[in-house]
Amino acid sequence: MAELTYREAVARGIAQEMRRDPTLVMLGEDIASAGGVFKTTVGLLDEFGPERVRDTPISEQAIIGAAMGASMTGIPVIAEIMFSDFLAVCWDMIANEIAKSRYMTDGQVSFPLVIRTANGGSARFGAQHSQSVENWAMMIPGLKVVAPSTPVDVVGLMAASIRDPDPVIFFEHKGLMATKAEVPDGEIIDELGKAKVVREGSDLTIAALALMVPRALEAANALAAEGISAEVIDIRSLVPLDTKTLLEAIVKTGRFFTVEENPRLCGWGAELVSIASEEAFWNLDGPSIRITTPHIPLPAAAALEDLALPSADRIYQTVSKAIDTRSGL
Amino acid sequence: MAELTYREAVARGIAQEMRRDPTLVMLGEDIASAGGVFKTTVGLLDEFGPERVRDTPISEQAIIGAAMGASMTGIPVIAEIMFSDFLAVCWDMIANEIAKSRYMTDGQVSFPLVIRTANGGSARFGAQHSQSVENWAMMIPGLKVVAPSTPVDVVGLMAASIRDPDPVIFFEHKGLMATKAEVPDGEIIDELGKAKVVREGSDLTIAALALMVPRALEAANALAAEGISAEVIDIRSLVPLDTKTLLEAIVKTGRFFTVEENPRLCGWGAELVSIASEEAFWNLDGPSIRITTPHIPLPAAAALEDLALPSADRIYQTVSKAIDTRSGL
Amino acid sequence: MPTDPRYDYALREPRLPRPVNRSLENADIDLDVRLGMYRKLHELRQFGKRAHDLFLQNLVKGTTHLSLGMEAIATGFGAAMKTGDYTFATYRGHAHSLARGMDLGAAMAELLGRENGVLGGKGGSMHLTDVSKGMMGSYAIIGAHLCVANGAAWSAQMRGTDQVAVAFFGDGTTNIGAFHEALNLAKIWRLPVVFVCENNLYMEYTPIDVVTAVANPAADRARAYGLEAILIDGNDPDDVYLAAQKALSRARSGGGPSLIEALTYRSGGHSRADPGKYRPEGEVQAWAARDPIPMYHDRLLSLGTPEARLSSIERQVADAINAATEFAKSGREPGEGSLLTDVFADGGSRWRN
Amino acid sequence: MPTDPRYDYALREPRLPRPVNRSLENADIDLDVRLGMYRKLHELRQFGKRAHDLFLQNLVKGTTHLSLGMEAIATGFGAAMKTGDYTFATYRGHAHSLARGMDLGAAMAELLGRENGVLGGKGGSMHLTDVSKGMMGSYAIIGAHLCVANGAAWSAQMRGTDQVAVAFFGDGTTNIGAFHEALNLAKIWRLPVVFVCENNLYMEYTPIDVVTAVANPAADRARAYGLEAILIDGNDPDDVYLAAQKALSRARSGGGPSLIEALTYRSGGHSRADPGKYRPEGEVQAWAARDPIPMYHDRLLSLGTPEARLSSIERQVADAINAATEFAKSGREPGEGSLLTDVFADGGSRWRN
Ligand SMILES: Cc1ncc(C[n+]2csc(CCOP(=O)(O)OP(=O)(O)O)c2C)c(N)n1
Ligand SMILES: Cc1ncc(C[n+]2csc(CCOP(=O)(O)OP(=O)(O)O)c2C)c(N)n1
Ligand SMILES: [Mg+2]
Ligand SMILES: [Mg+2]
Repeated sequence: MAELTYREAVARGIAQEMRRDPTLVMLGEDIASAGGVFKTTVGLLDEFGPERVRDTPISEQAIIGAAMGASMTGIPVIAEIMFSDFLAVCWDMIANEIAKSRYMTDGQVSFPLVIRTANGGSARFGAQHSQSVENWAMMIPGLKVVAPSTPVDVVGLMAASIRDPDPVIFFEHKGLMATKAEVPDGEIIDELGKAKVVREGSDLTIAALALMVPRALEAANALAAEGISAEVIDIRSLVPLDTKTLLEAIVKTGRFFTVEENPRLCGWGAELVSIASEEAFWNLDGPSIRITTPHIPLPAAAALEDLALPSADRIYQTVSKAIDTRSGL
Repeated sequence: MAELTYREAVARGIAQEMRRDPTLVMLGEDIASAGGVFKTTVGLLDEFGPERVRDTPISEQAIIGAAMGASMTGIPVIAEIMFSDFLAVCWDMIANEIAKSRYMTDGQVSFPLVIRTANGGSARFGAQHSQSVENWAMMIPGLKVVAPSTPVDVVGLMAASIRDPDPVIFFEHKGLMATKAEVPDGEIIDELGKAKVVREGSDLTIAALALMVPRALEAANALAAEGISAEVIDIRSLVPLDTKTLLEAIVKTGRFFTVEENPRLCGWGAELVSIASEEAFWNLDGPSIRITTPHIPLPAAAALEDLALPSADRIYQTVSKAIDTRSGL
Repeated sequence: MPTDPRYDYALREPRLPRPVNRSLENADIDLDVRLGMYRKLHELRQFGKRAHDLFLQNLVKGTTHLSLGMEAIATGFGAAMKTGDYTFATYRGHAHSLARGMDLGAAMAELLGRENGVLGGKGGSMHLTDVSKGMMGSYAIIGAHLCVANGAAWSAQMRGTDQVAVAFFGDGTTNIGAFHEALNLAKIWRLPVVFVCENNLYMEYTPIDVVTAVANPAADRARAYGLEAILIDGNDPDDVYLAAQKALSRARSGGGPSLIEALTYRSGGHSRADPGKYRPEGEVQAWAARDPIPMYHDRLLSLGTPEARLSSIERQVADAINAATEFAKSGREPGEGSLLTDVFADGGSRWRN
Repeated sequence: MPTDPRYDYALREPRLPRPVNRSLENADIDLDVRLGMYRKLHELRQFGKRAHDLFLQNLVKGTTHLSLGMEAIATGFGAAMKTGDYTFATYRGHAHSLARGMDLGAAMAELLGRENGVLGGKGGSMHLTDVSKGMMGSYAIIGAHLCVANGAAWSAQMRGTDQVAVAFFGDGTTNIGAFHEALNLAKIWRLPVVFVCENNLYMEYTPIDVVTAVANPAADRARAYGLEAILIDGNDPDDVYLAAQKALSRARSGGGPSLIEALTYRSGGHSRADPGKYRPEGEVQAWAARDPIPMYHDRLLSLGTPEARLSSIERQVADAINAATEFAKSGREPGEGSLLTDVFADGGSRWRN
């Protein structure tokens, strides 16, 4: 057992897998000698050497293309895209090539690769370095999508993503990098497609992801103080999606809330709410409500960014108002 | 009054606006001399000349960048991206630059530009030339998103999009190019953000877009034959979204269905259903149901593509089964 | 009507082919290799013509991009490449697929969207792939596959094999960003990859020089990546074969990437029923006179091959094409059974539990 | 620990600056212009240092990218550009913003995220923009703004003005696709645009030569776009000024684009608190000895300017920086009032009715 930060957990998860599989390689900008701009790859060059941990030019299409070509010919790859906003510069490679080629070729090729990227806001980096874009990836058939919220999950889901034979977009949250937790020694391997009930509750269900998980938990505590019992689910993996855990909770509690950091339109919260609305309609006791960043680019100033992202307080206020009004709780 | 095809309507709408505004220019691949690969820009080079109708290299980032830079300095622009799938190669320019720069600069710049693109399936072009990606655009704050289904709407919404001071992504559907309708003579100007009730009904509401509109109408006719009265709404504009028309219909009919051509996850149907679920919950008489392309890349073979895209028959079957089971209609 | 050749491309001066380089007759190429190339030229030509016929019969739906007139490039490279080497092609990939040995019937059936197609009908004309033959895919969005070819080359380098990746692409592709990124990375990592620009003078309907800052879109840019400028006659199988051999062996021996520009011309339109009206008078004819097939036929004759031997090859190819067509037509339409398969490596497409 | 200079960049040979070109002393540049540049150098330097201090005091949040040591480029171009010309910069855009006349206080307040910032706090350090001054934005994702600069130049061309667009970017930016697309389009459309590569030898923490196929990442690629290779001393305001004048007047007179590579060095880290440990021993020091400010100070002295005149400029700048800092600190934090404004041109962000 050792206390690890979220950022250290990234390197730990990668190192675990690079030790296991001597063919696994990494590439990205400033990941080798510098250990990554978020210091998530510190120590990997030293341990695994320059052939397996490679610095690249600022050529995101070339990075992802190299990952694609290598993985389809027998070399599993971890590619880093420094900020998730930059997925846009190589979106064709990801959405049109990697995601579709297995299907188009009737299963002739596989892409055992992980694209890791720093996602999300709260760092005051402004509109082009703060987006939550996990819904961009979720939209695209053929991609798996993972976004851990704790150091232990980072290690275990990193391992699961690397071992998965399909392309996984792995979102590391900038706002969680410095968070710490005890992480067990030895190999940790988690499973994709399993949500976690991080707080049991009976009155309502809140589904959250990444940085929104601690905020939802904080809101749930505040609600508990008023006698409202919220179940909080850390989704962890958007594709595959653990609809079973979600629907069970929704059926049990009768009310459903989602907390999304992405801007409102076509976020994963809409997908979850639409699933609830179709499959648990007769169990719902009131409207399902999405708490999201408004549909705006993210502002840079601390004061504005704090207003934009869902806060524990906003979650608390929204839920308690909704529960009050009409649910008949 | 003249009968026009959908593709001719595109050129007509553009020509109407280029006549009105002598500063308006166009650029794209093979749009000038060749009149576009979908023949949607035929005649424009002849009428407006090579300075205003420009062929470009295969450089989508340069195309969209040029549109951005010109529009922010006083020249309104229509840029063509040949297939909507290719938005992915210039997604950074669209999602990160054009969509965000007005907000980031506190309103210092505006982007009076239209990005036109051929969207959607049914042409047997395979996974990289058939996508419906209107949800990609809807996700991004700062973009307006339009997708007409008839020649008249093409002309009027094209004019409205060009006159709009904000960036509009204008989706022309490949599967509708050859469809014909009478189009009134003279200037036609429509309005963004207005859905159209294309069929009145009382039992349920079906919201559809582009190629799915005629299919929804066909399904509604089949339902009518069984005494089920479906209201059909052509959304036309995803941003701004006419939630008023949608919610009125949902409240009136008590049941809600969406027909999406995009693959299932995080489609605009999820957004609409989540709005219904939050704002019309107490008026819903049964589950809201999304009819979508499955979450797969589109196959090329005619037989497979026809299975993948929502058909009139699938819409009819899904609705009639849902209405049957439990709604208490 | 604009009558300015700058915009009305049909009014421009035609761009003419190079004359045949007679000295290639004496090149050090085995007769067997040459006869193999002759057969392949015919196979690619007959396949392309048949695909066109089937398109006009509405049996090939969607679209199809043929290499008629351009077959010498796929042929020369196909002959020079070794089993295990990787081919990455564009939507105009039929010739490259067949050059690596893709089954004619399975290829034809794919164009027809049949279950017995090489992709079960899922990919279609623009995505022919046969990994078992080293044909790593046909990519329909411009640029990407140059980057993917790098990856395959990198993989070969890491695995310590002597495989080489070859990416074929058009002149128009040299103006997209991915081209630039791919070339730079290949050079700095000294990857065993060969980039082959098939300069057929047009990006779809627009002459390449109208949209390109340099005269030779690939060769004039080689030095920007620390590479040698290589310009070859893409209508001469021997010239292609020799250039391919050189570049492949450089790559195999750790010498890194090459960029080759092969000048050629497509005798038909860009795709489907494009009549190619944007081409100036005389241009198509001039290039038809430099068609690789009669030229190579003459070369083989002048090297002493009997006419009978050549015509027997032609007949064999014609039979094979007919058989392939029958095989394709006999295939069933794919159905529900394959719609939802092979999105993911578990064989399915489930995104939820 | 790897001790191989190929991977442990701090172990490499340092890359040294060029010696001062003494002949530039005699260049035909007005003394007024030179004194203006001297003032601007100081302004940019003092602003950068103050921003750094405020960052360490946690008053600037997020990140900040300074141009310390690189000020001669913004200065030389700022002096040569005319009102109405367009500047497009990167996240490292403070110097370029001030060089075009952005208000010091409004710039500083933006770094502090205050309501009185030039962007009301919405954009932050990486997005400084002042359209009223021709400063058309700072772009934080590599590559895009070269394409956007083309658009502004195209617009000037269409409107028949003599405006020129200038895009500044780093050495690392030459390896991204958008660079390639922008240069090609600029050339074929003969756009009035100047591309200025500030080669400070590093892309973040990686030496540029490790990831680039040619020695001079911009100059060695100019010919791939039919352009002249231009390599200048980016630490010498006079050299920059002269190159800028030439490129601007070529653009204004319809001669089309230029690509200029200016050699320079950032004396600090890439951003925030980066200590720059990846730089070999002696390199920072060697470049410090070629710092543009003392060099230009000496040049002005040797041209006969009295020391008192120079020190009075320095004092004026120091006062202005202090005033700007006070102005910035006095600003309020922005609030709800501006959160939802100016997504769309109607001033709001409504996506529904
Ligand atoms: C990114 C992208 N933009 C545009 C297209 C549409 N398109 C298909 S082929 C083609 C022309 C390609 O020209 P070239 O590279 O010379 O190849 P050729 O077809 O001549 O073999 C274009 C523009 C595309 N497929 N991808
Ligand atoms: C597309 C993209 N990839 C990566 C980054 C992260 N990044 C920011 S600055 C930088 C280095 C840029 O180097 P250079 O172009 O030399 O400019 P400099 O910072 O030295 O001025 C990188 C990689 C980015 N902003 N955009
Ligand atoms: Mg071509
Ligand atoms: Mg640099």
